[in-house]
Amino acid sequence: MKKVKVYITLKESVLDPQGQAVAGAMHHLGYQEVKDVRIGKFIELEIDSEEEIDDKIRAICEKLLANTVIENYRYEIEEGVPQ
Amino acid sequence: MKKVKVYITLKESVLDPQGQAVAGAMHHLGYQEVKDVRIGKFIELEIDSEEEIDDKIRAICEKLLANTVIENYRYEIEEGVPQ
Amino acid sequence: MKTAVIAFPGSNCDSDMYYAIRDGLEQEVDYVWHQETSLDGYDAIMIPGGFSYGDYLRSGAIARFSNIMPAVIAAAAAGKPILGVCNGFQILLEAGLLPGAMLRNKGLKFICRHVDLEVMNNTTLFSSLYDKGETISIPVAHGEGNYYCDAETLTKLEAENRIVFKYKNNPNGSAADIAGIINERGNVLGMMPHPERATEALLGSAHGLRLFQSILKHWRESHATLTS
Amino acid sequence: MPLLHHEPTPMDIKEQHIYKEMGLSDAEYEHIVSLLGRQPNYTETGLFSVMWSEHCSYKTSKPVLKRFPSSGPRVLQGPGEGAGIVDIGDQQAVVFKIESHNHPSAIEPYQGAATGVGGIIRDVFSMGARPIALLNSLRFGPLSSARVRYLFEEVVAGIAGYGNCIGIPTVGGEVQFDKTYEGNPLVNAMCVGLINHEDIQVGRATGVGNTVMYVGAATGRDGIHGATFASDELSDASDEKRSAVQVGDPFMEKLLVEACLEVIKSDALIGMQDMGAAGLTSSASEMASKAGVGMEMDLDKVPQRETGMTPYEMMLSESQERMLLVVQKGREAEIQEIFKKWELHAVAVGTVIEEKTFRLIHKGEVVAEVPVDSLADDAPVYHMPSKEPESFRVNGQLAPWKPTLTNYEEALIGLLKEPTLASKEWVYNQYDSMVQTNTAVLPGSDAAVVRVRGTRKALAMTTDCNGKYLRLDPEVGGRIAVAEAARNIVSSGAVPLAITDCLNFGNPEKPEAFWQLEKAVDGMSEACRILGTPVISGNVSLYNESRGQAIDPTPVVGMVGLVEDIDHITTSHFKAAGDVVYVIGAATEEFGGSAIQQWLTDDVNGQPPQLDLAVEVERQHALLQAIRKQLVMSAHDLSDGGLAVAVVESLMDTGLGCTLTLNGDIDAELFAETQSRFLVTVKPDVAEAFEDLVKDAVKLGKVTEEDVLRIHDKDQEVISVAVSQLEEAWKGVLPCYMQSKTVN
Ligand SMILES: Nc1ncnc2c1ncn2[C@@H]1O[C@H](COP(=O)(O)OP(=O)(O)O)[C@@H](O)[C@H]1O
Ligand SMILES: [Mg+2]
Repeated sequence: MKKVKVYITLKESVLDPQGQAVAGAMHHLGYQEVKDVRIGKFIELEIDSEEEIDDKIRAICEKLLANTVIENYRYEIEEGVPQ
Repeated sequence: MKKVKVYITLKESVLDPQGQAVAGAMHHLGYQEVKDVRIGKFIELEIDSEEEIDDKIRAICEKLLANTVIENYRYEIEEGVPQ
Repeated sequence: MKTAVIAFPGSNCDSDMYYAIRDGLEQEVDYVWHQETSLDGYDAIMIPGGFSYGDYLRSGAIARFSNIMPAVIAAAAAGKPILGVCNGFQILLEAGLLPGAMLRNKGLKFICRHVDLEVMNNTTLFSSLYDKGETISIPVAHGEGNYYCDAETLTKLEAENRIVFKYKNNPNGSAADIAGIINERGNVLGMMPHPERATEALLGSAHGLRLFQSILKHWRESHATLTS
Repeated sequence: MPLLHHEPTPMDIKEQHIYKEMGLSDAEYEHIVSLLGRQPNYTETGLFSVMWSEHCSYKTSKPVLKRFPSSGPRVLQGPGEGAGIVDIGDQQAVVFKIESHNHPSAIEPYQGAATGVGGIIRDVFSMGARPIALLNSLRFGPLSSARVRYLFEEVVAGIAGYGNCIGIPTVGGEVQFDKTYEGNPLVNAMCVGLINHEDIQVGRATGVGNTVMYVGAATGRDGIHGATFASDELSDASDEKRSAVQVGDPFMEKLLVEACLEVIKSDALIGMQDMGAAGLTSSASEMASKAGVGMEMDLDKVPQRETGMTPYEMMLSESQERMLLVVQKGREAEIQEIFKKWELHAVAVGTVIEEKTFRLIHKGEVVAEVPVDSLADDAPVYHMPSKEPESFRVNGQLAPWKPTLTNYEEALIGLLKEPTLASKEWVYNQYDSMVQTNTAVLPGSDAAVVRVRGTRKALAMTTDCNGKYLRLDPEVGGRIAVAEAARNIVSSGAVPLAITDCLNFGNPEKPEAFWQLEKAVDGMSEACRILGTPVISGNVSLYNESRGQAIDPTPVVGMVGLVEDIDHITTSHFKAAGDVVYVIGAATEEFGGSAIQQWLTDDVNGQPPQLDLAVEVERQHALLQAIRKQLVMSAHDLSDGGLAVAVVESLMDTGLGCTLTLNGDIDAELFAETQSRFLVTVKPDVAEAFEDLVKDAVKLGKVTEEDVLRIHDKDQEVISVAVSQLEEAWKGVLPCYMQSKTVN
């Protein structure tokens, strides 16, 4: 069993209305020093497989988890999750 | 300028309908080996400050980014982001 | 004309589409459950709005893998009219039948109200009964209708006259005020506003009915040439 | 009976008064012991604690609720089931109920509100009805507070998130802002459904040997509070596991609605009930008790989301989107087949037994065994002491308050900018109010109107309550709440059918609070009797207090009316220049509890407006007749802010103006909240016919093309203002408060 962490972020060229709103709110709260907030997704999953795990995860990301028209993804595999 | 990465996850016992639906879709796609999908947020921001940076980030997380009734958060500060 | 309305788990405008065609257009219509694999015998295909799979992850992201989707893609390739409304539009984008993607509304809120649209192209099979430049009132109801595409795609859409409807007062931040676009071949239309909600005066507008009537007219004409 | 090693023993429960932490009193505990003939174990104590809670047993409100009239010629199902049912002819009926989710919404506003909507929808489709509309009634503190803005934003988002996704239009509601709700917001949700008589379901577990099935979301530890474990099991980690907030999954519920509505067509189904507040415990024990049978459940079969769940946790869990079904033995597979289409599993978890016992089995052992009626029927009933508050007497003796106004225009604009009176577009534009394509009158008029597809009929619906009137006089205020709802229904062209109510009050153990409850119910009951609108369902939310201070008594009335022909549908907006403007009923100098008093003094006092129910009925009948004769172009009831505010509301989004002349006391004519009044426009050629029919109608002036509101006090102009300016003031308020992202 491996634990996989997937990070999905909006491409830089794509406007992030939610991030902008949060940045605005931070400024409003007095945190002027915060710049450039971008909001993405953090997906954790467990996968019960050893073989071709990178291929599988890449396929899952490209087909399902990320929309590559607007999003980038990267992932990390954590070894040795106890069963 | 420091780059901060914030990870927001649903507390363990809180239902994650989104994660469930995504897990279902993965199974439908033929990835039966995927278990237990949990979907959270991944937020990147830049902060132009050196002082009390932890306090600031914690405050921002608790007030704005995370809903601490149902979510946990953690963050990482990356040093030396070039200006 | 026989129409299929595809229903996914979480579709919720499927019956609205069904009634618009049955009662408004007075044509034959069936629901087709997402687990079916064939669309044989249908002359037009509607992908209705709603929250397929709860809109979890991204709207339309999961529905696009349904068993019925290969048949939809085949029907598109065969030149059959395919209309995707709201979530249906999002599914068409996710499936790659139309270019671009949807972002959250600029104001970050779900918006439900009547909006004015401008008919940009009345030469499509979906819009022939409108006048070019005409303003029509059709409701929107969405949280992710902020259409995005890269600059190249946008130029192409504009050059090829593939923007069928634009918002007069952009409610969601969509690129170039886009409310609806068509594929290159002209038989797949995706739009965020809901024409099926505007087919009777009792509901505030009947402007959407002409869209369905345009499809019927096209079918009758092509049917006539086929049988003559 | 076996013990789970970490749970308190029956002796611990008794000696350490653990039952108290679960909300049972000493006397109640003793009563349980005598019913069982032994000390209850931990799970059993839990079963009693939820079933004997106010929420399930209505132990303090029951004697009061009995005062409501609840029957009538059209009533097919009164209070007592998931929702009430009223006949609308042609073998069709309307099903509706309102419910509060105040406390969950105060803790986690998005999920609290969302699951409130989910819960009320289940109440309606568990009767076999298709849900066709949602409404909500909200109360918050003043918007100047950041916390309040956060609550407001998230509650609205939660309602939208659930209702929009599931595809039931949210067609109406109300929002008020007042200091009294600052620490204790109110979130009440109402659902309306449509049913054919033959499909009416009852939550009964008849037929010994039949199978009990569980459908929907798996059970987690959601909403298990209070009952702290007196054991070393309780660490920080388990703290995180317990008292988890309930999270709604509208997608799951959408599947459940469709599947359950398909299942009711099968004669293999015997009964169905949603798992509401007390989850499995209440649904199972109530279904058995009502059918005069018992039930045995094997908890190992209950679908579980988390590992190591105890019987106590499973039985008390408030996980959402779950239903319990009783089906004919041997026909389980047919039922499962239907659910499978919707990607849901129906799991057999128990059996109907002859012995009137509620028996739970876990890991092969009996973990709870109690007489089934003891849970559902033997809860104590309390007749609480009641006492008229001193403040009521004092307030009643105050000399009537009157405003001193010099600038009427300023006062009018000031009122329009009060969040309670301002446009609620910011709210209802976030709701999908049109899905199902039956909404003939969208939010923004007096009542929403939803057409009954395939017929000429439509249903009008509204929620109303002005807590300020009840603060001053709960009986009069209760009467007004019902009458105001009826006025909204009638203005829309419908005949009022029945009401549902949500009694939001303070701590009933305080005699003054209980007095308010009694008086309000008396007032409501009287109005219901005279207006012919029985109470067919409802909900009680007590203990709405913060820092010892109770909210204003707020018995929200949800009313549904029948539009006999869609041609009768009428909205509050003016239609055309040249139409004659009338007000039905004269103003009197009644300002107690009014919006103008609140605006000028930041408080209310004195007597609320009086209500003569005979006059009310007469005027409602006359107006409805005029509407049915197609004499009326627009109709709008006068409520908060009086005539002046009503006129502005009728002008909004029309591009029209009007010129009116008032001949009575100008302050009262403009701003008094005298009851039983309507603003009506009529085509000039039928003015005479209208006047003949509606005796109390007074001609005020005309609708004009120029978008200016002009009001004359006799021959002197007191208001002359561009309608666009009024519109900007009225519509700008909520967006302005809410423009910045709110902070939790
Ligand atoms: N929370 C809400 N949800 C949906 N609609 C609402 C809400 N609050 C107000 N509205 C709508 O706004 C309009 C005005 O509401 P209100 O001023 O309470 O009406 P009235 O005074 O006639 O009862 C109504 O159509 C009402 O349904
Ligand atoms: Mg009204």
